[in-house]
Amino acid sequence: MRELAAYTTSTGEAIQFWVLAVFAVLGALSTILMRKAVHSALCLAGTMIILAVFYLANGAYFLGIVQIVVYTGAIMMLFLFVVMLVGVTAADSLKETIKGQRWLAALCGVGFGVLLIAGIANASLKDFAGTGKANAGGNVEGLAALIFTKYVFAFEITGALLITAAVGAMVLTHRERTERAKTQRELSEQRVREGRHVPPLPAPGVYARHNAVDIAGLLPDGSPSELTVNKTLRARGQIRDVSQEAVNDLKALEQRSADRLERAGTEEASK
Amino acid sequence: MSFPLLTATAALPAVGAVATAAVPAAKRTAAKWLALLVSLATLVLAGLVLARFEPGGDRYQLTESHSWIKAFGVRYELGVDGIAVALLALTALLIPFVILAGWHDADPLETNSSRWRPTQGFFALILAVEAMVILSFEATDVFLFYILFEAMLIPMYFLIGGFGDRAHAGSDEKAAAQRSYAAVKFLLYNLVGGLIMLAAVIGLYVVAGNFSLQEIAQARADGSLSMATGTERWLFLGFFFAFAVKAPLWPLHTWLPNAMGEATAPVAVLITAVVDKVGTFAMLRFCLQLFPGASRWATPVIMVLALISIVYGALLAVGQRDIKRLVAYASISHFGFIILGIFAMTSQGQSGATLYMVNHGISTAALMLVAGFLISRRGSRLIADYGGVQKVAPVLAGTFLVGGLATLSLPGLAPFISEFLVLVGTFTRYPVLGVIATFGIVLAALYTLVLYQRTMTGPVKAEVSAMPDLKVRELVVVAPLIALLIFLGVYPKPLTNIVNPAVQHTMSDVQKKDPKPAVEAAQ
Amino acid sequence: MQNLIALLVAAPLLGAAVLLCGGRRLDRSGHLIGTLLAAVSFVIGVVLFSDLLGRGADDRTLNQHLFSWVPVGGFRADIAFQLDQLSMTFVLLISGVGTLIHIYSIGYMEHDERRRRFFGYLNLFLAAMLLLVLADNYLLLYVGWEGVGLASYLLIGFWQHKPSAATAAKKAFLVNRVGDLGLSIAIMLMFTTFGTFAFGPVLHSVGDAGEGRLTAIGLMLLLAACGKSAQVPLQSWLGDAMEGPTPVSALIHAATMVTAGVYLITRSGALFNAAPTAQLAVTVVGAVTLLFGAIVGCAKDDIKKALAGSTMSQIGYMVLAAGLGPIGYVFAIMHLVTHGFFKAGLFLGAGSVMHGMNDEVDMRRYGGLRKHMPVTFVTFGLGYLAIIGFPGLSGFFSKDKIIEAAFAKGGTEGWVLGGAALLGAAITAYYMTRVMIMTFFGAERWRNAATTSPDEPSAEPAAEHRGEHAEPHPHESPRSMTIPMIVLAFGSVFAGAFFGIGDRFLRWLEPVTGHQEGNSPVGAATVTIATMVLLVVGAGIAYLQYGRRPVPAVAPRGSLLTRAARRDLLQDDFNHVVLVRGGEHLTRSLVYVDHTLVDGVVNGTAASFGGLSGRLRRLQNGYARSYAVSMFGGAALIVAATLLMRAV
Amino acid sequence: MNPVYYLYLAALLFTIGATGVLIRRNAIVVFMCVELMLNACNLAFVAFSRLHGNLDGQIIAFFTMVVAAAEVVVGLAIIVSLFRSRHSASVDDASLMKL
Repeated sequence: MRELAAYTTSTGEAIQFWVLAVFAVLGALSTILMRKAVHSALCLAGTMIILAVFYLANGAYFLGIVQIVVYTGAIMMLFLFVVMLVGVTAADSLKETIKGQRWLAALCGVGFGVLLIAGIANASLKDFAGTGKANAGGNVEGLAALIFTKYVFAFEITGALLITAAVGAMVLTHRERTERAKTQRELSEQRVREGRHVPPLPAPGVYARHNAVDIAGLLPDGSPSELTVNKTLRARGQIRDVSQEAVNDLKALEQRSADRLERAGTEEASK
Repeated sequence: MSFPLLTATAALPAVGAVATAAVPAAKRTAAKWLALLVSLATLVLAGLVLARFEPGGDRYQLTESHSWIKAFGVRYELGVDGIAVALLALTALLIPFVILAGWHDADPLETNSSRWRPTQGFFALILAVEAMVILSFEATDVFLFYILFEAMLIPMYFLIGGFGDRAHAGSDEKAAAQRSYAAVKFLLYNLVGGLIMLAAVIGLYVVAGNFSLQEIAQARADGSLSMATGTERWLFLGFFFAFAVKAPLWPLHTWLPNAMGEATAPVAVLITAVVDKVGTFAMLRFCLQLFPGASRWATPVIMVLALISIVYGALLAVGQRDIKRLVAYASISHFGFIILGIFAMTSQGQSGATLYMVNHGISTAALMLVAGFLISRRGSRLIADYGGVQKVAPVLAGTFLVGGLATLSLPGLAPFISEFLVLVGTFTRYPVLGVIATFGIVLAALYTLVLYQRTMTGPVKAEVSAMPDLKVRELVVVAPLIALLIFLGVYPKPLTNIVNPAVQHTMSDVQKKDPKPAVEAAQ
Repeated sequence: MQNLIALLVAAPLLGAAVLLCGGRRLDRSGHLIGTLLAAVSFVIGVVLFSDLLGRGADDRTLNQHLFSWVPVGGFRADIAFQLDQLSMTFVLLISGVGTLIHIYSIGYMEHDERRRRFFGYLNLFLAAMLLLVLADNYLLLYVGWEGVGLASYLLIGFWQHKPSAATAAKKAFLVNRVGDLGLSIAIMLMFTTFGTFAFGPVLHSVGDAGEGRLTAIGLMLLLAACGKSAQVPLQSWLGDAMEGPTPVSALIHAATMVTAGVYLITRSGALFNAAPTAQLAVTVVGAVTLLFGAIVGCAKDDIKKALAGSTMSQIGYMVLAAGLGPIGYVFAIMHLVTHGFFKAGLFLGAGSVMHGMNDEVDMRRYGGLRKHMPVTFVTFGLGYLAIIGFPGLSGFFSKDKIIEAAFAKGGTEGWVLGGAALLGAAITAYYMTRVMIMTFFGAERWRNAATTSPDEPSAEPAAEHRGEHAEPHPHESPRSMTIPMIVLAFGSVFAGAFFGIGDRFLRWLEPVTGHQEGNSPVGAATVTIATMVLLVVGAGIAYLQYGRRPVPAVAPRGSLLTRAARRDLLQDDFNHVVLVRGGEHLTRSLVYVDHTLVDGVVNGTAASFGGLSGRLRRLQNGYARSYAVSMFGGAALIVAATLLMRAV
Repeated sequence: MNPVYYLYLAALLFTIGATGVLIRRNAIVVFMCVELMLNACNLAFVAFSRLHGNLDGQIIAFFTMVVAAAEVVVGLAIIVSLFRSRHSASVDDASLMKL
């Protein structure tokens, strides 16, 4: 492995690169194209893992591990967490609202990419000094030496930055409760006062075939009632309504039972 | 390193402004007195400057120089020549009168307003303007001057927009609207000029490599710094435009009547007698010194414009129905004279122009302040609303008449000398222009006397029949000004002694000599 | 001794300052202070005069240099005085007559609550006028010149509550300003020509300058003289100036100020001598004016305006004489002095009459007053005889000389000018006789003062006061008024003889003005006789018109000329139509232009900028992502730039 | 093969990320795209460290990660509070420069 990242690049690495690079790009693309944040997050995580592999391949073993642990492990999970908080399946439409934004974005993106690649292309990077010598004393040790000597101040400052970030996050998200929580009694009184739906909300899923909480109960005329579904689900637009055929075979069922009753009645009459 | 007198002269009012602004809302009178005392102290300092200044001595005296922005070679450089000293003295002299005249202009209308503190603001702003104007007269660093030139717009803007006449033709909302229009107009005009000047300032830096007026002028004089003709002309135009807006020169004058019409009389005096002088002063100090060639090149056009200003301003003054606007247009005509004198490039013309700046300051102050007193009594700016005041308030009418006579530059009063010098200076080089300009004196007589006749004489109008005569405070404001007008009219030597050497320097900058009389030329 | 000169000016100036700034506490004593200081300056004048007489004829010039006034480059104006025979003559005339008129005013203005102010103005006038004649350079003269203009402005408009007075005052000042235009241009021309404008240097180095320049200067000076001395075409203000109190008319608009023009021309004699064209112009103006004034004088029914017309024409004589050059200067000044006496006397008489007639000025409402105010009658009569040039009285000597000189000009000019002068003499006799008869003889038309006044523009002041008293009670004026009249009467009787006989005046002035005998084509005797004849004719016609027939209380419509003359020969109408109306339209349109065009252009640009910024503002839609796009684009550009740089 | 291809890949990912930032409205996704860009940079750094044969590149990448972590923490906190206040995580809803 150490040799692998050394002065030359083996065909193995080449194959690895070409295979994984494709996936990395696909992951990136799907990150920005998936409609649901969760999927984006997962795709991104995938890309990151691939990147971690590339780090390793480039002899940055420490970074590779850190990439997996910190990024994929911590940061992406944090993302997912927030996504859940905001709503897992809440898919935002990819329809562009700002006029011309998408075209401009595409234009800039393409142009920028072309420029970068062109820049790299006309840079003379034929021969390269591998990380062999640098990693001679072990990659982690090498990094450690640098961090605690050359970059020590930067390191310290970064620590300070992390602390600040943590505190900042707390400050931003933490809400001080200004007034004591309302008791149930007060709440009910308030409801009455506001004349909002005084009795408890109707229960969902009132039919034997599905008693799931995400099924709206039907009003007497057979139309589904939003009220019966839990607020969060409503917010996420996750109400599965009673599909029409369900209503139809309900009718069919009644029909059949009615027929049977009828037939029974006639048999009685024939006897 | 002696005592930095110039800095002190400018710093004192600045500090005073802060102090005045800091006076608690309840202590209005205290703020007024504080402002007055500060301005008087400034006057004393200005007197010191005047005393320490030797007319025969170096061109720039009492110089101070400290490094400020090393990267661009910007220095905090002060120094005064005769012209600057004269104008500095004028400014320091006028401000106390302005403050005294505006004593009640900024009293809040409703007394119970505890948080709203217009009075402090008013006087603080006046002092701020004084500080900046004085410093701009002293600055010999182009960049420093530019900053002040622009910065003084801010307090002026608030003074114009924030404090209008109590007494107003038309409803209050309408008045307020007109006022803010005037203020914005003032600001925009001067800002545009300032921006163009900024470009020129940067250009100058690119060409010259530093901002020090003395160094650049020196280098220009001994030829070590040569500009391409085109460059010089562009830079000159950049500077001149800004100054012409401030001065104001036709056709860039239209902001002045609005500003002076809407502002209270003391503020109007501040505009025309103090702030605008910076423009004409800067023409003398910067345009002519830094770009002599371009100045000579542009002279014909500028002379014609100045001529137009003279006649045009006078004619419009005749046509005005509003006392303050009338004075404003008269001022435009007078600024025409000043610019005419500056660019006549004769020692008479330029000395005359400098004297003119001082005298016009005093005379307009006298006329405008008295007009302000008049307006504050009747509550209208329209000439038609007055009549027969002379019978009711003879002293007011008398002072008004003297102010008017000064405006039409009656011999024996200070403005006559300056105006005649300008005319002679112009005539010696451009006879035709000189003659045309002379017609200005007839028009001046026309608008002044028409104003006096319509307001002061004739049968007493009912509205003015109960008009009180000048109060002590107002007399204290007007009397010294009139005395000064008469004194300088009879014995202007102190002023000319200071001004002449400076003018000689300028003349040598532009490499011009007075034309010889025909008789000597013939021999 | 020469240090006294300044005091001549200083005394009345002090008086003016004290009286005008003194405030009400001086109301009691004001008139006394004023009179006293006027007298002081007269006394000083006499002292200096005796000193001059004591000297030889050639060093009768005193100079006093107070301080350098405006020194700028080659431009040097000093506050310096020069007292020579010419100035001396004026000093005595001004301060003498001035003092008398101060005394007269004590009585005349007794009932005016603003008397203190009046005397302050009078003193101011004296100071300015003395400064005018004592200055030793043109700029200082200019100060005095405008100073008297100011004083006359203040005095004409003294009764400011009368709109007519205020207007007249303004008009006077403005017309004078036009004249001053000439003076200041003349001074500039002198400066560019000689490099100085002090009398001495200029007049000595006249020889070095080209005639063109000199002519220009001369014409400009003439313009100035026209303004101040009410010569055609700038004479229109004098008639209206009669709105002022009568003493003012007597002092300023008869005796002293209006003669300043003559002084100016005489003082610049050397210059005019070198510019014949200018001289010719002067003579023409003089001749035209003397006829113009005379004709106007014939038509006026307002006694003061009639006298004003005669003043105009008398000054026309002086200007004519001054224009004749060395042969005329002395007589111009001589006539000036004598005219100062009798015209002042006449005006004071008129004032006294008005005083007795409740400020009635319309001669058609006078008549038969000789019984009621004998002193006035006598003094006025003597003045009358003097002005028409009755043999032996002062007018005779001075005017006669001028007519002779006019003929002596020689050539057709001589004949024309002389003829004009003669004709003028005849008309003078006519209108003065008319005034005399209408005022003091004939029926007492004021007895039944009920009929309306003739509708004549010059009659408003009368109209103002009419109706206050149904019928006036003519009475002799108080002594303070009569004494000056008597003194002036003496002057008008004997001054001429005193000056003329033995050429005293000639010898006195000659060193300054120079003199040469003209060779008249017609002998002096002929001229005198001709004058006499015409005089009798003119007086006779007047007698036939007004003495024999009763004077109608309402002016008859009269011939075209008469009507024109009543309206100052349409001068005012011309001014009104051309200058006033035109000016108004011009200013109006300019105001409009300033609002729409000049302002509009700028506002237009401002508006267009506003529109542009309005468009640009759309870019700032607040969407973070569109900002991000621009950032990203910028980044791309930067990359491109760097790449390009490295490529290059 | 030459490690310079890693650079091409990095450039590609970076561009994709940037484009994503521009076209996505969901703040969280936008954030992910930012992360993607950061990672692309990291990859470039690592590749460079290999090219130059010293570890400084990796150090920088390391710091980048740390800073990225901090940034994500704060950013997500902001998003959460934003969501609380207006029940949406769309960046376009925050177009008024105020909450």
